Amino acid sequence: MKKTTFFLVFAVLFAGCFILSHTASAANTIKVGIVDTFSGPASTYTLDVLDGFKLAIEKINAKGGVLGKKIEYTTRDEKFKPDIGAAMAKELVLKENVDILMGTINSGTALAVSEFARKEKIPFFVTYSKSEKIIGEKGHRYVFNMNENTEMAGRAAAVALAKKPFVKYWIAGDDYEYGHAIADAVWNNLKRLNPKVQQVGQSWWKVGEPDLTPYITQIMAAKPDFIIVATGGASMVNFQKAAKATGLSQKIPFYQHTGTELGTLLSQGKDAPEGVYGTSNFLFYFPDTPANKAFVDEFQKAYKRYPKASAIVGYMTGQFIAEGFKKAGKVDKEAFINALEGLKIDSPVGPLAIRACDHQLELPTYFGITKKDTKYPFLVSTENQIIAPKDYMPTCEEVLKHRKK
Amino acid sequence: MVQSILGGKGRVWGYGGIIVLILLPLFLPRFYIYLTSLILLYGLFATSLNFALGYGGIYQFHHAVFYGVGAYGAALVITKTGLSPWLGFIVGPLASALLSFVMGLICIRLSKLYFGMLQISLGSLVWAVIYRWYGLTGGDDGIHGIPMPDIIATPNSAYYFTLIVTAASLFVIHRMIKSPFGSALQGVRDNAVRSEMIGVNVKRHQLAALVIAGFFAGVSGALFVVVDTTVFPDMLFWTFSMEVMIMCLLGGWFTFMGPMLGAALIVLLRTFISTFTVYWALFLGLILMFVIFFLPDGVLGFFQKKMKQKN
Amino acid sequence: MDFIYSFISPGFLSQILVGLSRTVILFIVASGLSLILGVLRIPNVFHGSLYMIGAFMSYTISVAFGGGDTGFWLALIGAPIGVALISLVIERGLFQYLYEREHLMLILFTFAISLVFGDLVKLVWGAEYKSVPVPQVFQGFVSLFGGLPFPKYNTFLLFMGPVVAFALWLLVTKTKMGKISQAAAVDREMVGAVGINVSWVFATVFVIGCLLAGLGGALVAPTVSVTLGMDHSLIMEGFLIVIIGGLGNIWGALLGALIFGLTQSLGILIWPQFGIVFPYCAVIVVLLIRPTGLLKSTW
Amino acid sequence: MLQVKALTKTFGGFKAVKDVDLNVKKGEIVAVIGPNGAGKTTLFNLITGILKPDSGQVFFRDQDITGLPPYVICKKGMTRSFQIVNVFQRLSVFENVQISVMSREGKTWNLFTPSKKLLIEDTDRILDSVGLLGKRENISGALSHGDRKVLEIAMALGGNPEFLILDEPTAGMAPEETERCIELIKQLSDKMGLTILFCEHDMELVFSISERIMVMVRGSTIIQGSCEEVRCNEAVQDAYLGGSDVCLM
Repeated sequence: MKKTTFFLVFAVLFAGCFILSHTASAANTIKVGIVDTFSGPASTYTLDVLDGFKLAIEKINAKGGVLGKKIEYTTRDEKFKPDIGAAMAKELVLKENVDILMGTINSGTALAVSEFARKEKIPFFVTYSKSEKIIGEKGHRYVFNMNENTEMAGRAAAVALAKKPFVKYWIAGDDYEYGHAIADAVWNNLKRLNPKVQQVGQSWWKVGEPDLTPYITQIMAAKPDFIIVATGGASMVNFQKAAKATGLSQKIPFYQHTGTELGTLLSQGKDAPEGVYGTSNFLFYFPDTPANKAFVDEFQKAYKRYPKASAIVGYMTGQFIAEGFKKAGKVDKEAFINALEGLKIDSPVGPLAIRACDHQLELPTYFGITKKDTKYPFLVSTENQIIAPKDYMPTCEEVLKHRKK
Repeated sequence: MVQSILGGKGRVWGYGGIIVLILLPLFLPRFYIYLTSLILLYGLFATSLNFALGYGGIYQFHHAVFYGVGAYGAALVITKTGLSPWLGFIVGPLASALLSFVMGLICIRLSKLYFGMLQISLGSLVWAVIYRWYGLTGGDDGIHGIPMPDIIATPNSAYYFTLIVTAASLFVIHRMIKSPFGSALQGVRDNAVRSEMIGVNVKRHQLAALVIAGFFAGVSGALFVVVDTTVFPDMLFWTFSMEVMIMCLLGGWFTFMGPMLGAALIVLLRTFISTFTVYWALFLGLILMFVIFFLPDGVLGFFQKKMKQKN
Repeated sequence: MDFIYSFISPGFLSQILVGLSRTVILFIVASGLSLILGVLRIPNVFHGSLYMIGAFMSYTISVAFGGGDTGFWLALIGAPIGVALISLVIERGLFQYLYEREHLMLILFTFAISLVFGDLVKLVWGAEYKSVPVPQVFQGFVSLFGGLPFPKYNTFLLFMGPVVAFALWLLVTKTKMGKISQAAAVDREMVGAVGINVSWVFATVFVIGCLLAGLGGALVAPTVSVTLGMDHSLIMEGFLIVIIGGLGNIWGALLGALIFGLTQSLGILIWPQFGIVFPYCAVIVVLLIRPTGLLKSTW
Repeated sequence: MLQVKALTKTFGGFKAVKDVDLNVKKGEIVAVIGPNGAGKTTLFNLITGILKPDSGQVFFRDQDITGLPPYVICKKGMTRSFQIVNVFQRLSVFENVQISVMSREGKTWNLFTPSKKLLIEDTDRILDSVGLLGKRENISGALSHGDRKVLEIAMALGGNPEFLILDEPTAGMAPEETERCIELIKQLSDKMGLTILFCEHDMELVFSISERIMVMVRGSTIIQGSCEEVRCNEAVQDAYLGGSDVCLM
């Protein structure tokens, strides 16, 4: 008898699967499937991507959508695990029939999903992973990178740092792909632009290392002129806190990509160290243009907080999806991709385009230094210097030579 | 005796199940074929763990290492050498078995929790090597788009390949459990001192069990490469080992098909809970707590017990 | 050359001090873990979650009192107590029915709780990074030999380590509670037989162990960004420390934490790129030489 | 057959066994008696290789077996049962004994032949000889205490030993079960010609079946000799039997 019960349980489970699978959507929408890490330390960035994206498509849908269709989205939390992320992307495409994939902050997942997108010919917008492999070595027709990658960030920083008088450099960072990639990109380009610089040492700590003081005292003992700090996520803050506590920030200047960004500075309040060099691709207070202001106001109204750099990535992705379909004139993935190549839109940070050759978004970088500001309960980036895409983006040839034939 | 496959009519159920699985691609949409492939290979992975854990009583805490090494072994042979991918599917599991042997040699003299902990630290070192050996393993990004031989490149053929390999592996594992070696191993699990006293070399049997478990974990890792064409260092992270233990526990770790059932439950739960909430880990945790509390023998173990009481 | 230089540099001593302050956090967390392991035989995987919750609570309390010095001190007391209350609920509600289960079950059960806590923390505190300000007294740094800076807060940590160790020593050896729990660790039937309510002894030990996790979280909060996921990195280290020290031995936890903290900070000095592998190698070496840990295990 | 010379074992300062000598000849039944904590079980553990002695030697059939691992000693023809029931809880009675038989036959490395086809007769014969054949398919964890104790002996017999060590074979048994057990031990000695070394608290049992007795107190041997010698020894009476009348019985 119990066997029957057992069988019934299974039958119900499978029936459940079927019912769920056949509730697939009505055809009158454009469906976007978002796979991203919505938990753990990364979610502080990814939730802004999501909210930025929501803001953009709500605006579009309020005006009647694109080509008479509304844009819909559905999210999956991959918990920073590529195998789960890949399975979820498959589920979104094969079961939910999404037209477009979007995500993720995890490079491993982004690359896995990108591979799947290539096979399935589904456009995939990479929203906060910074691996240069996405459009480089592993690039293909269906993948688009919507934010800066490590090579771009490194070049932008190198452009600004090459003009500084520092000679003896120390390199430190999180010991994972992103850390090394950022550090290498900054250092190689800096060396190219300013052959006088020399490296006096390196230190790497494991991702999630809570207390960075031992590394900092070791660096201070070596007395370099400048430190390139290649950290990501929570260790951005950990490093700044340790730098403040040890007085490093007053003695030796250092650079962190996104070090001047709200995501890093917000939680520290007024306690963040001043004088940190950093690059960022979006600052809600700079440049002080009407477009930027309008976006920030909308975002603040909707979510009661200031947008971080990741918010703009989500927002622009929404804009590009809408504009792409508008230009294509029909809901056809190939036409959509053709339309996106070279497409220019007016974004909060000015006019932006997706480069046709490698599907990389061309966006400006702001180089600045942290400082207290009476207007805000946290530090802001000052002495901002705009580094335009043409000054720092790797050329098409440089990117495409990585791709396998 | 631990009942083999669902009690006395096990064989009928087994054949029935295999026929259903063979026919599945005829009526299931592609996504479910993919999902079933995943369930099969996770199930094989969990069964291999259960061979050491449920039948051998060895606290194999970091089994994912062997799964990952099998996958990386296959992936590296395919991408870095010009050799046949089929060779990769053999090299991967063999590499796992070898690693399992070496780690087993080091750990085997410790018992229970100490064994598990030393294994976790050694496994973490293997993980660290794969995680940071960028040149070879691609670091934390992993290796993607591993080319497969044409014959197993489509979802359906990958599914059939997984099905055949899984079924064959399960058959072999089942055979081993029912063999004198399997009996002796279960004796060791229930009482190591007693086993020694009737002339069984406990450590050597445990070591052999570890190597076998490692080998089949490697097989399932290689299958993952077939199904997903990617590998990541996360496959070797300790939390994944925990998840696999959960599969064994959920299904019933003193039953043969329990781990497979557990794998199916976990994969299905994860897939369908995550479609309506991002808090799927929360639900998974709650379900797990429930199972440990009320069904300590797992779902299958529970039903088997009920069945036995009926008879 | 670099190698020799690094040893004679003044950095060496300051590196040891910094390593010691890391040791303090590790010790406080690991001693709680060890206490629970020794007496209750529970390998408590959600100990890391409690540490994380301690840090988040300390943030909440500190913000509630204006983020100043009072906030910090209240948080230092309040957060561990909050964590202790949570653990009391869990122990009375769940664990007291599970003591007889196999270790494996308990590990997986605690792992399940850690999954639940991971998501609950996100539900309660959100995904934003949190930061607890360092109190006024401990801001800045003191200069050591050769002018190398040492954060003042770390000196506070160095002070807290011995305080906690001493308190634990008192608790374990001088109180009736401690003696009973020591006896229960060795032979729980016997203690039950002489008419002591073992159940409540266990509950108390569990709560004290968890309180230590919360204290660790509250102490570490001002030096790091308080984020989701800070539990994962810690719990593994905690377990390894307990293992090399000897299961259930609090002094073993101290020794293990020392080895862990020092090999790490000195490893950085010797070989910066691979500083992080030193503690793991230390664990393997210790276990190869002394398979059941350095000090006597209560198991 | 078995010679123990000056065996000593210390646990953290406590001398559990000190300078114990023991001689067992082929075919004998020898009992070791002594109060709780006298070191009887420790002695057995030392002889069978579960513990390694600090000093002293153990000879079995004139071979030095000191410090050899238990499974090697077992292969040499010496095996034992345990005081606390030590059976394979989750396996059936049949399987418990079968493993023992398979181990003797060196079959435990056979990975592919199904166990259920192997050594059935041998196993059944042993089960029959101890009277457990009727409970062959029962899960051993669910047996009565007495049955489990008997199963212990059956498992030991699976190794086809010449020398059997029994650690309190009747402890915790009901009177009629004890009866059965005594019969069994006598049979093992008479019919199968086994040499048996055992320890026991039940004096009735000890004096009824053993040929020689060794008395241990606090880790040392007080006396070794025939039943009468032991019974009349004053030291034994003081330490253990507690009354001089016993001698006259």
